Amino acid sequence: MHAIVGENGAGKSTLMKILYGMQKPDEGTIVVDGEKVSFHTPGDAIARGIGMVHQHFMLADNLTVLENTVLGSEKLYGIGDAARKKIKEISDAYGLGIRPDVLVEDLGVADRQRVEILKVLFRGARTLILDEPTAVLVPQEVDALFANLRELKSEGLTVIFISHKLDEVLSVADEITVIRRGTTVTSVKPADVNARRLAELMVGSELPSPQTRESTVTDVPMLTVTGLNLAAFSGEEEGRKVLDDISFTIHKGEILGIAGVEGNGQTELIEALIGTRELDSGTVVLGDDDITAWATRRRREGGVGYIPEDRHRHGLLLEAPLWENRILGHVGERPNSKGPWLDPKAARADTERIVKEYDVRTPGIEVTAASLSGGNQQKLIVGREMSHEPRLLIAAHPTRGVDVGAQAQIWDQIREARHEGLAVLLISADLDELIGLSDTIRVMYRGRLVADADPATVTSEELGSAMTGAARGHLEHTESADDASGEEPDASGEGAEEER
Amino acid sequence: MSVPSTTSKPAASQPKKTAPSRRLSPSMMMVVAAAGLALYSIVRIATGANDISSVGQIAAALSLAVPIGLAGLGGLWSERAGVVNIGLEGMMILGTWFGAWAGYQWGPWTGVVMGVLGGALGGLLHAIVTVTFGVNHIVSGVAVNILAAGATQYASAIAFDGVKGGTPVQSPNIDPLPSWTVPGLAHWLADINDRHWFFVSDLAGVLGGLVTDISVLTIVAVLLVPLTYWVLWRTPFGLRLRSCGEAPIAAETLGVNVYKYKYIAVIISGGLAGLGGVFLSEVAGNFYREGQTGGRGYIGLAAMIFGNWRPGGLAAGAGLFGFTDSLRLRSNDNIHSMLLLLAVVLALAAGWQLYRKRFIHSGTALVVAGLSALWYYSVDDVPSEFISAAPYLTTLLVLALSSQRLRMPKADGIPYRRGEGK
Amino acid sequence: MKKFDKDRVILGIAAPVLAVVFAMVLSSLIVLISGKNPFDAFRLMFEYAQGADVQVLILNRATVYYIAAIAVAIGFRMNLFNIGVDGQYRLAAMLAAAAGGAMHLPGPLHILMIIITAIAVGGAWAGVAALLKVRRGVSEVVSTIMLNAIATSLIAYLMHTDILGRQPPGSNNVTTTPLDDTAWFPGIGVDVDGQRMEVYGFIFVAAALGVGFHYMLSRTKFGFDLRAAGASDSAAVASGVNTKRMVLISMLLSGGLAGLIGLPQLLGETHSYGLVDFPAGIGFTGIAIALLGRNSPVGIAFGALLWAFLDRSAPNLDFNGYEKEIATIMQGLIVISVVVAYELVRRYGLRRQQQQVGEQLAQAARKNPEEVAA
Amino acid sequence: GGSSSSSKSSGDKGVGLAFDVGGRGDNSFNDASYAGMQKAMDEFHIKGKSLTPREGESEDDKVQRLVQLAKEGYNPVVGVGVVYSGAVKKVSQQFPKTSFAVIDAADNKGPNIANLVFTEEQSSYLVGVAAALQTKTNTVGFIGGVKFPLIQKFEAGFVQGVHDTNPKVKVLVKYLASPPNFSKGFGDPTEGANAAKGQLDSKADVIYSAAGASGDGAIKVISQSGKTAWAIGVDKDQYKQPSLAPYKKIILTSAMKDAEGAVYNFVKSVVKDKKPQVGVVPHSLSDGGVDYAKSNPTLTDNKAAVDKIEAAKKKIINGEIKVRTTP
Ligand SMILES: Nc1ncnc2c1ncn2[C@@H]1O[C@H](COP(=O)(O)OP(=O)(O)OP(=O)(O)O)[C@@H](O)[C@H]1O
Ligand SMILES: Nc1ncnc2c1ncn2[C@@H]1O[C@H](COP(=O)(O)OP(=O)(O)OP(=O)(O)O)[C@@H](O)[C@H]1O
Ligand SMILES: [Mg+2]
Ligand SMILES: [Mg+2]
Repeated sequence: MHAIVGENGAGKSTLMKILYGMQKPDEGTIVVDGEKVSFHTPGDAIARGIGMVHQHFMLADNLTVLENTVLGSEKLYGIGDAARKKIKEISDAYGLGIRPDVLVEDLGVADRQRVEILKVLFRGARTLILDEPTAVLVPQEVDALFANLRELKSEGLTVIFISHKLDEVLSVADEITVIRRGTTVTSVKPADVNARRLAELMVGSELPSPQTRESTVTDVPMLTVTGLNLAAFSGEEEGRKVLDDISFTIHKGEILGIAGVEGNGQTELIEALIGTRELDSGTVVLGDDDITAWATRRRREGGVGYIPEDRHRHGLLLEAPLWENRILGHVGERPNSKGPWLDPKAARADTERIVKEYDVRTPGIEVTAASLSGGNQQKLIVGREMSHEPRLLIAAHPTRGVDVGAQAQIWDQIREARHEGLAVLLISADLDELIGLSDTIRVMYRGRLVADADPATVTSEELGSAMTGAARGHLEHTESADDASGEEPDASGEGAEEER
Repeated sequence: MSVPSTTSKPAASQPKKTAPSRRLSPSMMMVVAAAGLALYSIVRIATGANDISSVGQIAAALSLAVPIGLAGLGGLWSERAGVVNIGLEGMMILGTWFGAWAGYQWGPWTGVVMGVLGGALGGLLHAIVTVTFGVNHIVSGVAVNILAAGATQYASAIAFDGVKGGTPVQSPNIDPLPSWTVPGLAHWLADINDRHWFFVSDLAGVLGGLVTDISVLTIVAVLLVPLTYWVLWRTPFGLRLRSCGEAPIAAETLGVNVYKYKYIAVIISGGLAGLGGVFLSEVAGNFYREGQTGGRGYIGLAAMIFGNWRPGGLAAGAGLFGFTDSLRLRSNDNIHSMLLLLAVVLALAAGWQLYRKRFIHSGTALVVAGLSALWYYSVDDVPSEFISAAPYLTTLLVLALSSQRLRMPKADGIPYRRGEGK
Repeated sequence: MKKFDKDRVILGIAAPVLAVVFAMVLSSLIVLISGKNPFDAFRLMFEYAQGADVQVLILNRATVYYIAAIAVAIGFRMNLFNIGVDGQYRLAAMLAAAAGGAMHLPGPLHILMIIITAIAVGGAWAGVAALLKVRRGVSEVVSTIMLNAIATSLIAYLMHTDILGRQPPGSNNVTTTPLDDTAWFPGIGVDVDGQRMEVYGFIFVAAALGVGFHYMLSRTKFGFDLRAAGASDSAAVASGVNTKRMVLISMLLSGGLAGLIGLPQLLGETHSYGLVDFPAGIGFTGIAIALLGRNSPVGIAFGALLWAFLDRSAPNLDFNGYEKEIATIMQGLIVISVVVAYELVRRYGLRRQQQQVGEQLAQAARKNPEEVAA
Repeated sequence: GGSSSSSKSSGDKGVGLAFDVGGRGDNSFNDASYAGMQKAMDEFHIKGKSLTPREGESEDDKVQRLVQLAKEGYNPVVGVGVVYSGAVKKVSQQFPKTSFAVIDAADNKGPNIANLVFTEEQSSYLVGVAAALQTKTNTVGFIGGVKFPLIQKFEAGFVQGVHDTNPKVKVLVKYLASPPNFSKGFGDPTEGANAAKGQLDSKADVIYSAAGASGDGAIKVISQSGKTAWAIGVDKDQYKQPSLAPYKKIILTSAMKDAEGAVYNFVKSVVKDKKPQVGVVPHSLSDGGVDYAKSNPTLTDNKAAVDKIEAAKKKIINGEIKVRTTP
């Protein structure tokens, strides 16, 4: 099991795509089983027994799991019952719990991740490439995944895997290669390094020092949410409650972290708060204003900042220049407009300021958002949202896919604003981020807030068990849960992870 | 009454993917169809417009639905592979022209082949522009329409002018393709239909229309609907093709040659639209005539969207359009009697909405029902202009009344480039 | 940064020019098939267009096309495909003509009333499609195709002589009541061989619409929202754009503008709507021109002029024994090749920009670590 | 397509002809006008030029076409069809020395405009008589291509002819399209075929279609229906039309309109007689401008019928019967 680590944009995915035949190298050789090969398409790589799980899901939502799995390899078992049988077989063998005939769009992220792995196994791959497979998983799921991988390894398969979570890398890899700006820096054994050293190898300089925690929480409520209810209106689960009686309060200067496996209502909660989804019932009060009936525009201009979970879909106009992206979402506010008119000049000037202050690495503000790397896009968004003195910031996965350096910057900015009385709703799959940043943590499961925890004491594993529905109420820290091997902390849990 | 139900069999057997909650079992569907036919029959008897379920009406509906359905199928193939095809009209024009050009010289079957190839040529052009060059699909389609119209007019002046029976805008006559009437049965059904009994005659009319004077191309076209369903949803080839319309980058990572499938799909799309064109110039008429397609390519596209990008649905859309179109063309009384049908259907709908406690919907339906009943009783003749508009109004009405949850292929219309997936 | 922009401008101009040349080469081949001389064909078209009278005709035609394409472009800018411009303008022109014929008002007011009627009718007809889309989820492609046909029927019905139509004695046409000359839109007189010809005064209205469209898009909050909704629906929604409202407004705008398409002819030339001879199909041409001009007011202006030129010089081909369809074929080829050329240039530009961004960042990064280390 | 040679300029170039939509090859009155022009060209040894429009064009396109002809020295210039009405009026003022004619419109006054009009209602009346005499089912049909006043004249005359002959006969009337859908109304055989089929199924056994090439579809369907049913052609003697040869047996008669003669006479008046026709130039039964066709033996062998039609014809000519022009 070989791990590859490196900064954002270091070239990890690119390297893997080359190994998988999706991109062509300018020069160099690839040797598989002692034989020199050259791949023109992924098909060639598949034929050589290479399989890849991509950083972003490569699934067709409107096709079934079965269809997604057999696609491209129909010759193996056809597209009918034989294939279905084979899928069941693999699924049972590795405990993947796959249901072949559901539409992929009805699956949660963890299930999708398993489908991706299934796709590879179905093709009988001998070499597995996993590009950041754990970014969206909770600790228990990560552990389950690694257990599967170890089993595969024991059967003689080769696994290459990429992750930004260095602890993970250290715990499972047999060897680690560090790359930086497209070249190999070094290869090390996990036993010879620790996480800090590894990070320094990646970044090429020292890491920022860990934060000091000081509470800025006041007792002035900024956001008060009472009794939010929302039922799914379409799809397989029509009528199921996706938000079930959600109530909470965020005070000025407080960061409320919400933990939860993706698909448990966080997205809907955000949508409800920014007003793109109409509630069945419940009220949302911001400061002294009841904003339940406000339209999105009014809410955003009334002091709700928003860092969306999917920046490409919700945060940016990729084909538009940076300065227009700076206007997005704040078109009615200074300096972007005066009355009904835009003020491009002022907007440009202010974009320059954001670029400088937030260290957005770009040669200018006329380039399109698409030409920035993800991390820099994220910094632009953070800068934009912070520029309008929000009273409430909704930050969803603010550092997802962002490298260590940029991550620290974004955290600093959030903390700084909190200091000045900002209330933050933080939603993140990165439990360390959640624990490190939040003043209070609540756990969301199946549309309900099922548990709360004190970030000062709680561990990721404890949170993880609540996120899978295994624990409820106030999570008290217990020493036994510190065991990093990842046993389920609460043996009486319902094993809800497999249930859907 | 439902012509749709006669041509949309595949819809019944589609897997539980779309609209999961409202699948009807086959026997339920039969019951619903029978109830519809009974209602229709009552209206027929009440209005005395016996033509509305006559053998001729059904046969005409079928033949008017065929070119639209073929164009729609063409659209389906293309859009299932992710290429929006507004160029169907142009491909259809190419079909009429090439079909006639080859047909009058070398016989109707050569005409069919050449017409399909002509349409496919239009498809190829569309594929080159959209797939290879990644241009906006609508631009390309519009250009195909312009080019096809210009090129065929130009070619007619060269190829047909001066030929015996031909003119610069019209080809010489083409020999007919074979068509059949099922002996005995057709006659017997027509006979029952002529008795104008309740229900039985209407059923006989429907069945009779399907066995009377059926052109070989009609049979081909009808078979192409389930065939398309089978190929696209039941074969590896179809799976790959659809994956290109849903998630081309994912397909690429699994070794699917997305370009190839898009090309194939768009070329087949053109071929199908071309076949629709051939139907016009060889079956519906017996020569090519400038402007003969009359916008049927666009209607085909509309039928496909109406049918939610599914073969059964599009057959229903084409059937509905063909049905009202033939009602309109055959007799003015037909449309007049439809006013009563509309009133009855809306009254029923109003009752249903009342039952579901949607009072505003119910009220609206009731008012419209009243108005159309009033209209029916106050005039003997609907102005001919409204008769001309009937198929379009009906389509719009059906769409407005049935709630639409359109589900187009996810990557439909989005330019795809190999190797640019992240 | 400046440098890219200059390159972009050069590429932006070179691309369509090369594409037009390419289209001409292809058309030449097609002319050759019929055994005629393509150069003669082009010469005939260009020579003919030298005439002042033909130039007036080209401008007039371009005016109409320009309005049509702008109407279509508004929809396209937010990913709405308004195929219904054709029906919208015919219905609007007919009702505006009827209303104008019934009114007797002083000059500018009369014209104003007619314009308002046309905008209202065009907008209302497009509004039907918009409502169906917003309320019932009906695709605007389908509904506008249907509404075009329904408009045709409605016009024919309303033009019954006992409703709004009248049949001049001896004529086989049906028209609306001719407009008083207070409603005649003054044109710009041009003297052609002692004969007075008029450039539609509406050309100024069209130009104003273009400028308005440009400012609306680039300088207003509304325009920004419109573009955002067109560029990314999801991002627009998150930014607070109410897409349903946007669909409604842009469809109404598109239809309202469509309502103006028939007015240059109506107010500047025919002064009544003729059932048989009022021009049809301009909406479809508008789609092609909007796409050719890439939905930008300036691009559309060039597109409209080019299209009008081809339209107006085609008769000279016919006159000299060439097939006039050559012009139609050229129009199709030009659309394809211009758009392909733009796409190639765009892709090239994007790649270059990314590379430049990458290089500049890499340079910056190379300097940085040294500073840190120091 | 252009026609004949384009001679060098100077003086009179010959006849200029601007077609209606559909242009040459419509097997209908564009072709007939063209034939008239050809005849004049041959006879008077002059040249000529014909130009074709596009569908949906606007008035200034027509103006442009006429101007081009007049400017290049063509004289006379003929606009074929109602649509040239306004254009001819404008251009005639611009070229006072050129003689203009417009076919099918009578509302243009001017010292150099001839309005060549036809009393289609009269010929339609006569074929109506024929239809009423031929029907066994007492039901006949009329199919109009596009509903506008010109075609409604055909309907009016036909219906009157039928009812004057036998009031018990029912006339089914069907229009295929509304303006501006001329290509659908006049150029779509599918439309004509289905309309005819519908009328046949409603028991009509004589169907008169005034629908251009759409009518060809009707004729084909009638001939293939397996019933004893008849078609009545329009504009020229469709019994003799080559493209309809396979079906000619069932083409009972046709309501003819001598556009050929009208154009020829007009050109003659300008070129030969040097006394150009101006004002309204009617072509009616009395001068053979319109008539019914006597080619099909089924009709001509039926002496009684022919006599009755001829009697009606006389009455119309001498004014005893006034044929309506609107339904
Ligand atoms: N073909 C290329 N040549 C040179 N530079 C390129 C090329 N393509 C992209 N770049 C540059 O690479 C940078 C990052 O692009 P990309 O978004 O792919 O990064 P990433 O690895 O996803 O980063 P992140 O982890 O922050 O999301 C950009 O600055 C872009 O301009
Ligand atoms: N052919 C190329 N030439 C130059 N640069 C390229 C080329 N292909 C990709 N790049 C750039 O190289 C960088 C490497 O991106 P890659 O996606 O491999 O990063 P990564 O290490 O996977 O980062 P992340 O952690 O964000 O996933 C990106 O900035 C990308 O835009
Ligand atoms: Mg990566
Ligand atoms: Mg990345």
